[in-house]
Amino acid sequence: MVELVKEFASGIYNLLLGMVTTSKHLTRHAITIQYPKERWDIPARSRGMVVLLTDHETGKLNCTSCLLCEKACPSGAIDIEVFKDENKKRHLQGFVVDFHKCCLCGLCEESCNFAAIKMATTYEYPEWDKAKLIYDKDMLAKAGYDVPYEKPVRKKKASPPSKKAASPPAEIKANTAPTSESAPEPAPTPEPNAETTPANSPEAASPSPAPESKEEAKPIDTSETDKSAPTETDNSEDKN
Amino acid sequence: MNPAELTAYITSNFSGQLETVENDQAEPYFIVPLSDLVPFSKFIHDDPQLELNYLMNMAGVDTGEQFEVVLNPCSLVNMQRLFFKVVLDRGDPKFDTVSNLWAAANWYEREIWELYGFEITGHPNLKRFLLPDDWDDGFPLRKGWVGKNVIPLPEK
Amino acid sequence: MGIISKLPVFTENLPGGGLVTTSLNQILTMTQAKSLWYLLFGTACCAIELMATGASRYDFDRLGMIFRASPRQSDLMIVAGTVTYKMAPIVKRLYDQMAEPRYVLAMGGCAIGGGPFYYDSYSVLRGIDKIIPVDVYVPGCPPRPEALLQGCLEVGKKLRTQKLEDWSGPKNESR
Amino acid sequence: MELYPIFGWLDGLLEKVGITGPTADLITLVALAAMVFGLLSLIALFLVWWERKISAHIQQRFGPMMAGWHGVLQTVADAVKLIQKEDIVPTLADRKVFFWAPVICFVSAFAAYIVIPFGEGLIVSDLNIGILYIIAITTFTVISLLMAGWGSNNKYALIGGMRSAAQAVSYEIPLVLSILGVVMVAGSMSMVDIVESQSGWGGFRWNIFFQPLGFVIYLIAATAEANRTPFDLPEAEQELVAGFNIEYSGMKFAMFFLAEFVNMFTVSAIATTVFLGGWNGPFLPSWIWFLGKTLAIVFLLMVFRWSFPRLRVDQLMEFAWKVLLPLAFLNILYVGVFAKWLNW
Amino acid sequence: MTQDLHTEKMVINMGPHHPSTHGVCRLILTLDGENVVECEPVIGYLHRSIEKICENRTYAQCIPLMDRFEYVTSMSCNWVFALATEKLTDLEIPERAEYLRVIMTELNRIASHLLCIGVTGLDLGALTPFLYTFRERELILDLFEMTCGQRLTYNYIRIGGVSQDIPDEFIPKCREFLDIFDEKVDDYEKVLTENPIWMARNKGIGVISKQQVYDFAISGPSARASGVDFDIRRDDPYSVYDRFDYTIPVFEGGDSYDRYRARVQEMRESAKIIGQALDQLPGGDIRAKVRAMFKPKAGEVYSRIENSRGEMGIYLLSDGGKKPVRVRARGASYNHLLIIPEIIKGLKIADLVAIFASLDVILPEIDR
Repeated sequence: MVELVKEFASGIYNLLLGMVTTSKHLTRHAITIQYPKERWDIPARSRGMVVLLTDHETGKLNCTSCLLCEKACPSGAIDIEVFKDENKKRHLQGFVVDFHKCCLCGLCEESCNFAAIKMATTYEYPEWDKAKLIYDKDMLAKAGYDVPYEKPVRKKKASPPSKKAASPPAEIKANTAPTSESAPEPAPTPEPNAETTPANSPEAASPSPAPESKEEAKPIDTSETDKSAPTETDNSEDKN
Repeated sequence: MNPAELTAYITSNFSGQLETVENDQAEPYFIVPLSDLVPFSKFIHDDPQLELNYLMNMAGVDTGEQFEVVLNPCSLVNMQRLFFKVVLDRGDPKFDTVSNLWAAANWYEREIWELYGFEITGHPNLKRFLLPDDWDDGFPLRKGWVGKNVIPLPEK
Repeated sequence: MGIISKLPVFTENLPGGGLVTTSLNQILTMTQAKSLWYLLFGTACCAIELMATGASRYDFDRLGMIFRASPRQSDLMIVAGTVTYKMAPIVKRLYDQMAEPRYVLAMGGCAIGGGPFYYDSYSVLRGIDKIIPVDVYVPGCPPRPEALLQGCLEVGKKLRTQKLEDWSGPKNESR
Repeated sequence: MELYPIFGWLDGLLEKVGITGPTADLITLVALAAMVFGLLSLIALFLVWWERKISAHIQQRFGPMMAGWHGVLQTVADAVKLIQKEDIVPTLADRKVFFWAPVICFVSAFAAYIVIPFGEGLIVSDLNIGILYIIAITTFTVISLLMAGWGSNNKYALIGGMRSAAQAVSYEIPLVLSILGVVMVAGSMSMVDIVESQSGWGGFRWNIFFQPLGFVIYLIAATAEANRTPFDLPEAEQELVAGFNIEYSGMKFAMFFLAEFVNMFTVSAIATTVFLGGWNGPFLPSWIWFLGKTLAIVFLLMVFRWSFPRLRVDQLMEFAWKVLLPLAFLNILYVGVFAKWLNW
Repeated sequence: MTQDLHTEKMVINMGPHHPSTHGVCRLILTLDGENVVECEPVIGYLHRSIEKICENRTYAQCIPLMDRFEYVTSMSCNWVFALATEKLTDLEIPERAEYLRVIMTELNRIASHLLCIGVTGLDLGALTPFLYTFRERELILDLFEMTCGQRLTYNYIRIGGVSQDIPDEFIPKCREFLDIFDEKVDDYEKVLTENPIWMARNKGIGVISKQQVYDFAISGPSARASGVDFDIRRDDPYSVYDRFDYTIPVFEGGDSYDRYRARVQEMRESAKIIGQALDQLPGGDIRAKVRAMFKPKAGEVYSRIENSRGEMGIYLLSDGGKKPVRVRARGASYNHLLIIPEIIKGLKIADLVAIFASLDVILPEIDR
């Protein structure tokens, strides 16, 4: 009997405790973000969309059509069309990212050695029409026009006007040895670069964490490259 | 018992033929003849020294050359692990059920039956459960299988 | 359709009926947009984000969206996640069971076009638009809750472009 | 029929126009019914919004924000939208039963308001069996739920309907018994008499102070009657998808939905009338007291809903028959003894 | 006369679209009134053929797919696959990476348990705890997004390490979270644990005996609630788990209530582990040197880790090429769903919901 009463009393007490706990929250402030009006600070690393980056100096895409991202993509969402001219130079003809298939894993960004493809934080791109979710080169470039990025350290700025100068170093080829057929042909000989060689060793050229630390890399970038780099970072900061 | 002792214990105490495979994993590895699957399972399940009473995993394998069934029992009493497999006849893949020893094997075997098409004698409930009921497109996990609905990843 | 759909036919014949119809149309579509009850239906990863969107931080209720477990009472079907061939007939049936006007939002890559399972998969339906009409596609894998909210607002926008007269509910027999 | 000020005013108006006699009575009645209906619809709309707001704030979110100021028009939008929705009748449903279920539910929910005194003199009809009438009429809801469950030809709906019938039958008894204690004290079944028996003491001679046990029993049983968590088994979303209303869409669903909230208001209003002294209270106008008390009970029911898990169906029955019923009898015994002794 | 009175048995399809089947599972129930006479699960509505797809992907590409193998604890999925390949390769994992893996996986374990407890509440009709648990879950997801850019499918733990180092603000934010977390768990417990309705709904429901744990290969909190003291983190150690001081909660009842309590306890323990890991977090590399086209040695391995539901394992067969020959993913829910027909007999539908929720059955793990 005593047990029963005790149990009953503790039951009532705990029911009340639950009600008090919930009622207490009535007075607390809501944690809701009122989405269209307020926006959440999206972390810089957030992966929302694949974009192509543009070099603001030259107005051209950073992409060298090395096809690494296409190979890295686990869902086959990237489709690159390359046109080889008579000098066996590679020109980017088409670049399609199919957001029907893209799983936003970020492997394409990691595989890229030229800061050409990036996961932007954009997340609002719903469409009424399914076909519009297949982004072609221009759309991707437009989406990525304002996206800040830092050039990979290894990139030599010797000849800024020509993007082809910074063609893939030979190490990349070694990297993708099994399918070297499609590996890019370095048109001009890559300039040997003292500080970049370690970073370019076959092992580290794979998705390497080093260029990921976005904010820190910027100053290094500007200090190591010559006159062209500061303007570029300025550019990208202006846009933001 | 460490893996070496365990291997020794099992080979000395089990009457059938066992093939021990050397590998650098921390667990003994056996290839059991197909006919000895159930006796061996029974032995390791019931032996008081082993008591491998917990079937972690059971998988059908098609290596391209041969069909195998891999079993990974483990003991929750003395925390030992074992890795053993049987090689099936490629022409007539068939093995006896172990689901009366480890109840967990029930679904593992059902899945193997469904996705690999290995025949399992004595299984209590062989019914399709992963694929659609009206599936008539073969056994998808076999190597070289090409299904009607599959679009292969373009070679890049 | 309820009785309301017959109203425009009636008002059109009145003097100044065009104006009445237009404003009526506006009011009715606005109420629809403000009260999109969604079907609690998730299959895969996106379902977790769908739940997160319903939770405190993003709060579907703010937009007037509450979940209904029964398709009869829901206006918006958020297909959250992968749809397999085994699941496809059920998705179709759920859509058929919904009452007009009904809208479909495809959430995430898998629902839009198969996502990472497009290639090499023997069991994934490549896009739910093969079985049901889709109004808005929200890409992402899974989309952020904000993206989903944006998609729902987009559904609201889309349905406001519709005319009352257009809503002649298909008489589907398989209900 | 006692004519309250509002009746008099209407009658006067009609006399001026030149309508007298039975026609005038009829018009008055219809007008009154429309008023009650309008008021209740307003209240129901408000309650839906309020519930959503309270649940939201308990859960640290905002609730409806987009329709009107802080979403006050949300329920209106919902209602208008529901009217637009297609009205589906499942092919294999029992059409007549399917059609009448929401109507009966809706009507019975509203019919109870004939005898509820919203304030001093604000009652449609002061029946001398008022409380009995309410109990009888609210029970119709159960029939409608059972009809909905049967008529839908859906197994989940059927289970929901059966559950609701079993539940209502079980909880009706403690509910009536707890009210009986008050009736014994008041010596009348008329709602006005019950309220008036609690006047005095500066407006604080409420039954809850004399019969706290009765009040608790009533509250629990009323929660069950109104199908609210922790007793919302008929439409247990997680077990039965949506319970009895699983096949209903559009306006019919709106009827069920509104009736649910009207029912909640009804049980709270009865609790106010019977236990909290109705319109009695100092200083403020009577209807404010009544509404305030009722909304307080509604608030309590809402906090219940958002705090507690749901009982299982057999536990629900056990609780009704093994706990509530003996307690209700105990309460009657106590009231009988003390009423005689203290001569309340 | 009374012999003639009998009720008709009703066959009811619970799912695939049902709010409390946690995904797309269909249970064919034979009911006698409200009592479940028979229950037959039908799965496969989410069978996405991940195993087949993995056979056509490189090892690095398998990891995003593994995210989707069990999306509630994607970190564990990433890890168990990485662990399997590492076992075949003899990679030396940097210590910092190991610690980061532990931190992330334990955070993910908390997130998963929060989901489970919230959903259990939801299934039993208590809606508010669900919202509370999701509130805290969002904080964890913030940490994840800050680190690896995604909220649910992380692709963070890679072969040989982790993909990115944590940002600077991670550690203070994580500590902030850990500081408030205990108090928040108290909140849920106030609403649920001792609540008489909660106890009535969960106590003595779905009792799994010790023998059944062995037979059906039940693992994780569900096994520990049945008195089997088994935790892979301790009994089959991997990574740096031996460096932390934590207890493994074991309960004897084996019912839904104990499973719930085990999870609550485990969340607190996980929080402890994260605290210690943050204290001990060493500097250094976060990733071993791995070739872009990673090729493990030929061989086969079964590796397993403890995720929030129990044992998660990967059987991996490699022929030394760049693609795996066979990947079999084993999830704990597979066995947990298998046991439901055994323990549900004679109980009510409402109990089925409680058991389903308390075993934390998640369908992708079963269907893959």
